[in-house]
Amino acid sequence: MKPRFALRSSMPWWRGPALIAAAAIVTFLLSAIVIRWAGGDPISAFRYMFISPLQTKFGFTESILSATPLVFTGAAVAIAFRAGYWNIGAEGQLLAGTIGATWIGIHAESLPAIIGVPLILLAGMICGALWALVPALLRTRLGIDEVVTTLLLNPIALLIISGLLNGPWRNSETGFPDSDVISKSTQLPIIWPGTRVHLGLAIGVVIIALCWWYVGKMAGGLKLRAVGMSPGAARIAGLPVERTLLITALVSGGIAGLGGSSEVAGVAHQLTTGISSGFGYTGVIVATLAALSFIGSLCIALLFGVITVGSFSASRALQIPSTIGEFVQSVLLLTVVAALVIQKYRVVWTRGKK
Amino acid sequence: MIEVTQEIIGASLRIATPLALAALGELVTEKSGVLNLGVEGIMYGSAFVGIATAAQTGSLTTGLIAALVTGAAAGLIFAFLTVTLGVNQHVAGLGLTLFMISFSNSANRIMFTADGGQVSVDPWRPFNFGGPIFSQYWITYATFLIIVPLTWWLMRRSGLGLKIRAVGENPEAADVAGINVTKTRYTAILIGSLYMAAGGAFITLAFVGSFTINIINGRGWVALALVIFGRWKIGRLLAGAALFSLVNAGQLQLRLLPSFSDVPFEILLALPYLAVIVGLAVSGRNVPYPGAYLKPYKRH
Amino acid sequence: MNSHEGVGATHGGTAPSIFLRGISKAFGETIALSDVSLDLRAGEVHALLGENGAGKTTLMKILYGLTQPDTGLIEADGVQLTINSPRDARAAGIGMVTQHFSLVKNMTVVENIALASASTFSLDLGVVRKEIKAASERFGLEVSPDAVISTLPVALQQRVEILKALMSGCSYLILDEPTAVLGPQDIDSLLDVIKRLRSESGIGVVLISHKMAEIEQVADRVSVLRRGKVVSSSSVSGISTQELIGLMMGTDEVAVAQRRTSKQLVGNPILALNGVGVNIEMGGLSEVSLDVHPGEIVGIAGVSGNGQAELVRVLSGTLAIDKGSIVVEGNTLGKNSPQSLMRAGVGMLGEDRHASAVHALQVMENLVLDCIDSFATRFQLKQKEILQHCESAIAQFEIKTTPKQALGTLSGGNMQKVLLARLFSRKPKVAIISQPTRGLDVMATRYVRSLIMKASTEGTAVLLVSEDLDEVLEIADRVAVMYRGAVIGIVDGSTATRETIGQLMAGITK
Amino acid sequence: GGNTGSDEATTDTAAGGSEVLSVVAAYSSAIEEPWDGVIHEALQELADAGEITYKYIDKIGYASGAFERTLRQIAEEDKPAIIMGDSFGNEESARKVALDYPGIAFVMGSGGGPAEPNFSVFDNWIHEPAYVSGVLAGSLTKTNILGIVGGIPVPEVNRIVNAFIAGAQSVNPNIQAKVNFINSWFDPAAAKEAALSQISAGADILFAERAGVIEAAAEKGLLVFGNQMDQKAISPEFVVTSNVWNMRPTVNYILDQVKAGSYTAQDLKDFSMVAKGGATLAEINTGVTGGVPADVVAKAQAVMDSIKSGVFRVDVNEGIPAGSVTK
Ligand SMILES: Nc1ncnc2c1ncn2[C@@H]1O[C@H](COP(=O)(O)OP(=O)(O)OP(=O)(O)O)[C@@H](O)[C@H]1O
Ligand SMILES: Nc1ncnc2c1ncn2[C@@H]1O[C@H](COP(=O)(O)OP(=O)(O)OP(=O)(O)O)[C@@H](O)[C@H]1O
Ligand SMILES: [Mg+2]
Ligand SMILES: [Mg+2]
Repeated sequence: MKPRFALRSSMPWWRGPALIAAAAIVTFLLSAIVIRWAGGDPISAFRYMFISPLQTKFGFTESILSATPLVFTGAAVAIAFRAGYWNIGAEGQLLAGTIGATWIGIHAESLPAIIGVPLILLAGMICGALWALVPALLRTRLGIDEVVTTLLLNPIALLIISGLLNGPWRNSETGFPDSDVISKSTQLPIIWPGTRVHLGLAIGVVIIALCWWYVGKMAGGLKLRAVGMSPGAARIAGLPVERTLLITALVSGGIAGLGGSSEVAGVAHQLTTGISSGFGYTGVIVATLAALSFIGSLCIALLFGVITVGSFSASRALQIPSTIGEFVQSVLLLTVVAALVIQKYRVVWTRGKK
Repeated sequence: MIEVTQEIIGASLRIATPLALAALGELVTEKSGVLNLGVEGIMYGSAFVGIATAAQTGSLTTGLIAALVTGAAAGLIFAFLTVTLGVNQHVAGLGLTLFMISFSNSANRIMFTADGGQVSVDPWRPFNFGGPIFSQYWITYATFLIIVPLTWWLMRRSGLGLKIRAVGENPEAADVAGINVTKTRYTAILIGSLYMAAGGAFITLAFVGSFTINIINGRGWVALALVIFGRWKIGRLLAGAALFSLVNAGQLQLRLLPSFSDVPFEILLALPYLAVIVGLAVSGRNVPYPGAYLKPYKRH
Repeated sequence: MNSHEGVGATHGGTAPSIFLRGISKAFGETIALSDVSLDLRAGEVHALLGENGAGKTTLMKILYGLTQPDTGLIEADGVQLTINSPRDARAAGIGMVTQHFSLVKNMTVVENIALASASTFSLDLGVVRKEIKAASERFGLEVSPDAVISTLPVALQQRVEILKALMSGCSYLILDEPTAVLGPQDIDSLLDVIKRLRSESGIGVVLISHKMAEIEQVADRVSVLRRGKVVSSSSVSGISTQELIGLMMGTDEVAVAQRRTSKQLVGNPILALNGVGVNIEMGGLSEVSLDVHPGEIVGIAGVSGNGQAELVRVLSGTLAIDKGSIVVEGNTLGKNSPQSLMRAGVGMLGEDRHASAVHALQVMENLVLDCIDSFATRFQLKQKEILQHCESAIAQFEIKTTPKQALGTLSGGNMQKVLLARLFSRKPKVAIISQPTRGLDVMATRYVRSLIMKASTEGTAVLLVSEDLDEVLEIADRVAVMYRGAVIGIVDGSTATRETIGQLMAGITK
Repeated sequence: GGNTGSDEATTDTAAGGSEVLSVVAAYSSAIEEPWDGVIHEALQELADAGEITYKYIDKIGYASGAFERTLRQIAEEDKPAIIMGDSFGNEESARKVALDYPGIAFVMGSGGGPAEPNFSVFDNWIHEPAYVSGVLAGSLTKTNILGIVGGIPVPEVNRIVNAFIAGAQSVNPNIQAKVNFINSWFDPAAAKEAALSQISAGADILFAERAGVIEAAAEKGLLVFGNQMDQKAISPEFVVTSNVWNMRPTVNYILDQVKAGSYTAQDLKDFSMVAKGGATLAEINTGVTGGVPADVVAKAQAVMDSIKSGVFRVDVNEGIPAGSVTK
């Protein structure tokens, strides 16, 4: 007897949740081994990771704060992928955005906030789009694959930050390679008093809504989807394939760059080389896990925010290595995507060869 | 001048070794139509397990075997997810990378560094056959003298290679021809993962002799880029690896020259990446992706 | 089951060699096959007939191990076969040439054929090359072993497919719509090959086709599938074409296209090609001059590979011209880009419907793909209008679909109707239509042809490129024959015959 | 794991006397990174000896305000007497949190100054032993070329590297120093490759600011100087000595202050310098291949003594060293 996967024709409503639960159990069992090995208690570790961030206002707002950059990169990746433009460079574009934002932030001493805030956002967006421009032109003009170019521009963006921080933007007070704190007038206002949740989140949600509207409801979005699904057929239907790709790439870069602004102006208030903990790469996971849906990306980003906050709590409370939090995340990621696929199939046992 | 040139060539062979291994592994995998973004993680996990085992057993060979077994295990997980289940390859690959790195870092902490230690071994030493160019580790020799031609033979001249290319281009056609698509893709992923594992193990067991977090530091991503740069051709891939490594070795020497010593070092560090992008822009357009790239195959 | 003879009964002394018994298969909600039984015999050509979506391909995929049946079994010479994969089928002596070829496009002929037999390590292409030579001679299927598949014309690709199957030593060969993609000459030679395989090598052939003439020409027996059931199985000599069509369609009414009398050409041509030349490596166009008047259907005939494809590409704007000019409504186009042609009112139906269809998008979205902006405000698509537009198109063109269904899930005929609806609803001044009925069943074919005629009656100028000579003769007002990249002659459609056109196609001018 | 002492034990911060204080450390980087590793080691030793309870969290990073969140959680939930850590790159948030919890002593590795009422700063001021290492290196080199591989050119790295070069040039004005940065705290392969390039450019003595360099020296049979911790164990034949940072004086001082209830914000720099034992030169390893001549050892000892006694002050130079430095 050999197992074979066959597409199931109907799906009982409980299968999805049941399989997700199974994924959670597998994750728990696997993680429990490592957590035990590190001397921690698996059950409380899980409580810290997944439940306690949602139990307090502090935990919750910190979770959405952590999710904020992922909202931007998730949207940036999703819109590019929807158009069939494989932008693996959201990381670099976000970093470019932080550069633009910082430049405004440290030079805009005497502006009123009403000008300073839009300016710093705009600067990040423009820089992100510019960072996306070269790979996009190479792709649309010369047919050069964007995966390599966007990917390799990521470390270069980080090196530019490093160069700026070791050079002209070195902290004038400490001499440490992090920039001066940006001027108050360019810092994003807090939108939830008493917490650190800032305007960046609201902008991220608006971006998600705009993307959702544009891609799903507007003429340009239909063109974008057609180009992404079948560029050949789109070209035959007279759609401007190259222009669509170019514009989408720039929009994607701009959104990622805006995410950079949001980080600099919203939380960090200064530029450091560690400003992004791989938000661009995580954005790829966020968007693909959400099957490139925007609303889905928003939810997944929030989930990632919760887990990020939770795993630090678990690590601190139980004195287990903080990397175990990442370990649990990775196992959960793999088991959940497996479960989502498995639920579509049923296993059929077939007779083997005689 | 000649000496410096020789030094640069010698250094680039070293730098290129893990890159070439990982990139060749990725090439074999991608030729079967599967993108393995787990390359960074497989290198990382193998580098760790390799040295951890070598340190515990006192045998570098055992360490290498453990590294390869780790690579194979990771490859199997990845193959199960992407080939058997048909999970999105981007997610599975990135997830695998996260998994391998976080596991290695956790294990490293628990086993070695929690109280200030570090795992290290007396690594393999380079042979010295005269001159900097020929002073290389056995893995480097094995890579360029055995693995490269072997891989070329595998892909161009063996039945398995033909099958791998066929399932990567048109799995339906391969299936109709009686080829077991699943088995072929598993095989390609496994071979690829073993190469990646060897690349990771090279760094800890031969080149450095110790493990610190971040040991791979993005070399897997570079390997990934080299495959596309090489347009899935071994010759071009090696040319890309050579370009990257030569510029890398060259920039190290460049900074030491008095006339370059005030150039911000970041510019020099960015050169290898720029070189690959420029190389691509000058030479490569319309990338011939394998026909079934990223597409799971399932019969009805 | 309304079979003319009991399944499993002996027939003319030849023992039936493969039985399919009680095969059922459902895809989700769709029941593709229900309780189908069929018998195949060595040395016999068995034709399978049925509308699009009747289940022919599914049945054969099951026999070849590409699809697993839900129930049913397969027997050979009284022994039950387990066919879980093509590998099993090949071992049982069954070979198949699939409807959409199963060749690895950027590999060579030898590599493709070696695939089937390759073991892990040894791969001696030299040996395979020799075997190909031998087999080519034996079966009369000439191919050059080192050509890359994608550079071969369709007929040759098909030859490779057949060779591949034969070289695996099959005694049964399934051909799924092999003639759909071929021009008349190639069809004739394929039918010859089939006859030889049957009589000289004793191979049992399953031939799926929508063309009655072919079936009458080569088949020994014919089975008709309708909506997943075998409704008839009999010897070809014992049943008439009309009967077959009746069986296929059931009670459905069959629209028959009425041949029009060629009309007088009035006014100026709406589309004119003046000495258009294209230089490309292979083929190209030389000095093509042609005009089409409003309300006229100009057919382009020719042996495939004589410039028809290039002509279509020129008129779709994807191949730049090097010489000459294109004039639409008296205005010379500066550059033949897709946009400029569309703006001038030239519409297209490409030869490969799958290449023009965005499979994952809905039918209604595909229907407006070429005029999205006119269905949108600044801020959003006018969903209601698109839906109305789609519904009226579905009604007007009799498309079996709902507006929100993904286009990729439609049958070939319905997909083609959607694309025609998209083309005609823009009211193009000129419609370039290429291979419109390829792979469609009898009814869909007739319907599509009547649509084209209707459009032309309403004033659209149609340039019809088709490899199906009957189609051209049936509906074209004038027929232009292409030979080596040039228009070698133009004849009047009402007086043209297969013979006159055949001569031109062979390059013979009086 | 680093779980020591009673889990939930919280100590009344205001109390004095000899009772056990609780310390929680928050490290931006990982404890595998030597800078944080030194602090961790000192606290772990004290915890093992039962003098404090100690918890830590590392690899917090610099992104999305994680550091501020962690500090607040520590302050709210663990309520320790002392929070230690490194606030480089997280300066603004660390200071903000400290202001909100005046009852807790915030003792942070920082490039800035102390802040009232409770924010003290420290740093690794091991430029003095680095200078002495330089003296040794300058005396031992035959090619007059020294190779130095650093991680990221932050001030604390720069001043060590610059002091090493200055020490070497003080005994040998012909010294040429070759300096590479790998722009990462961890990439031993890159560091080793950089060191090898320096060796090929003539360097015969190396300074291993980062991991990977000692390995290069060992492979080529050259002498090498370690950093942060005594790194002799990695390669006893080739590591001459190491510039050692010792956090115990700093920690002891803080513990005393807190216990005595007299803690105030201050710059703890002095406790990480030679005079107070916070910076030392590891015992000179005369057993290295080729040995270290007695007069060279004596010379180094003399410089060390004059630093200790305050007679000699090593200049602090935090500029980024060029790739090739000559006098
Ligand atoms: N993979 C599939 N998934 C879902 N439905 C399918 C699939 N393949 C076939 N079907 C359905 O099964 C039925 C039979 O299809 P099949 O391809 O066998 O028809 P056919 O007779 O070969 O048609 P044609 O003449 O167009 O080639 C159709 O209704 C079709 O919608
Ligand atoms: N994955 C699928 N999901 C749903 N239906 C499918 C799928 N694949 C095929 N089908 C159905 O199978 C039927 C037959 O498929 P087939 O490829 O034979 O198309 P066709 O009607 O012959 O058209 P064409 O000749 O243009 O390919 C179609 O009606 C289509 O609806
Ligand atoms: Mg079919
Ligand atoms: Mg069909």
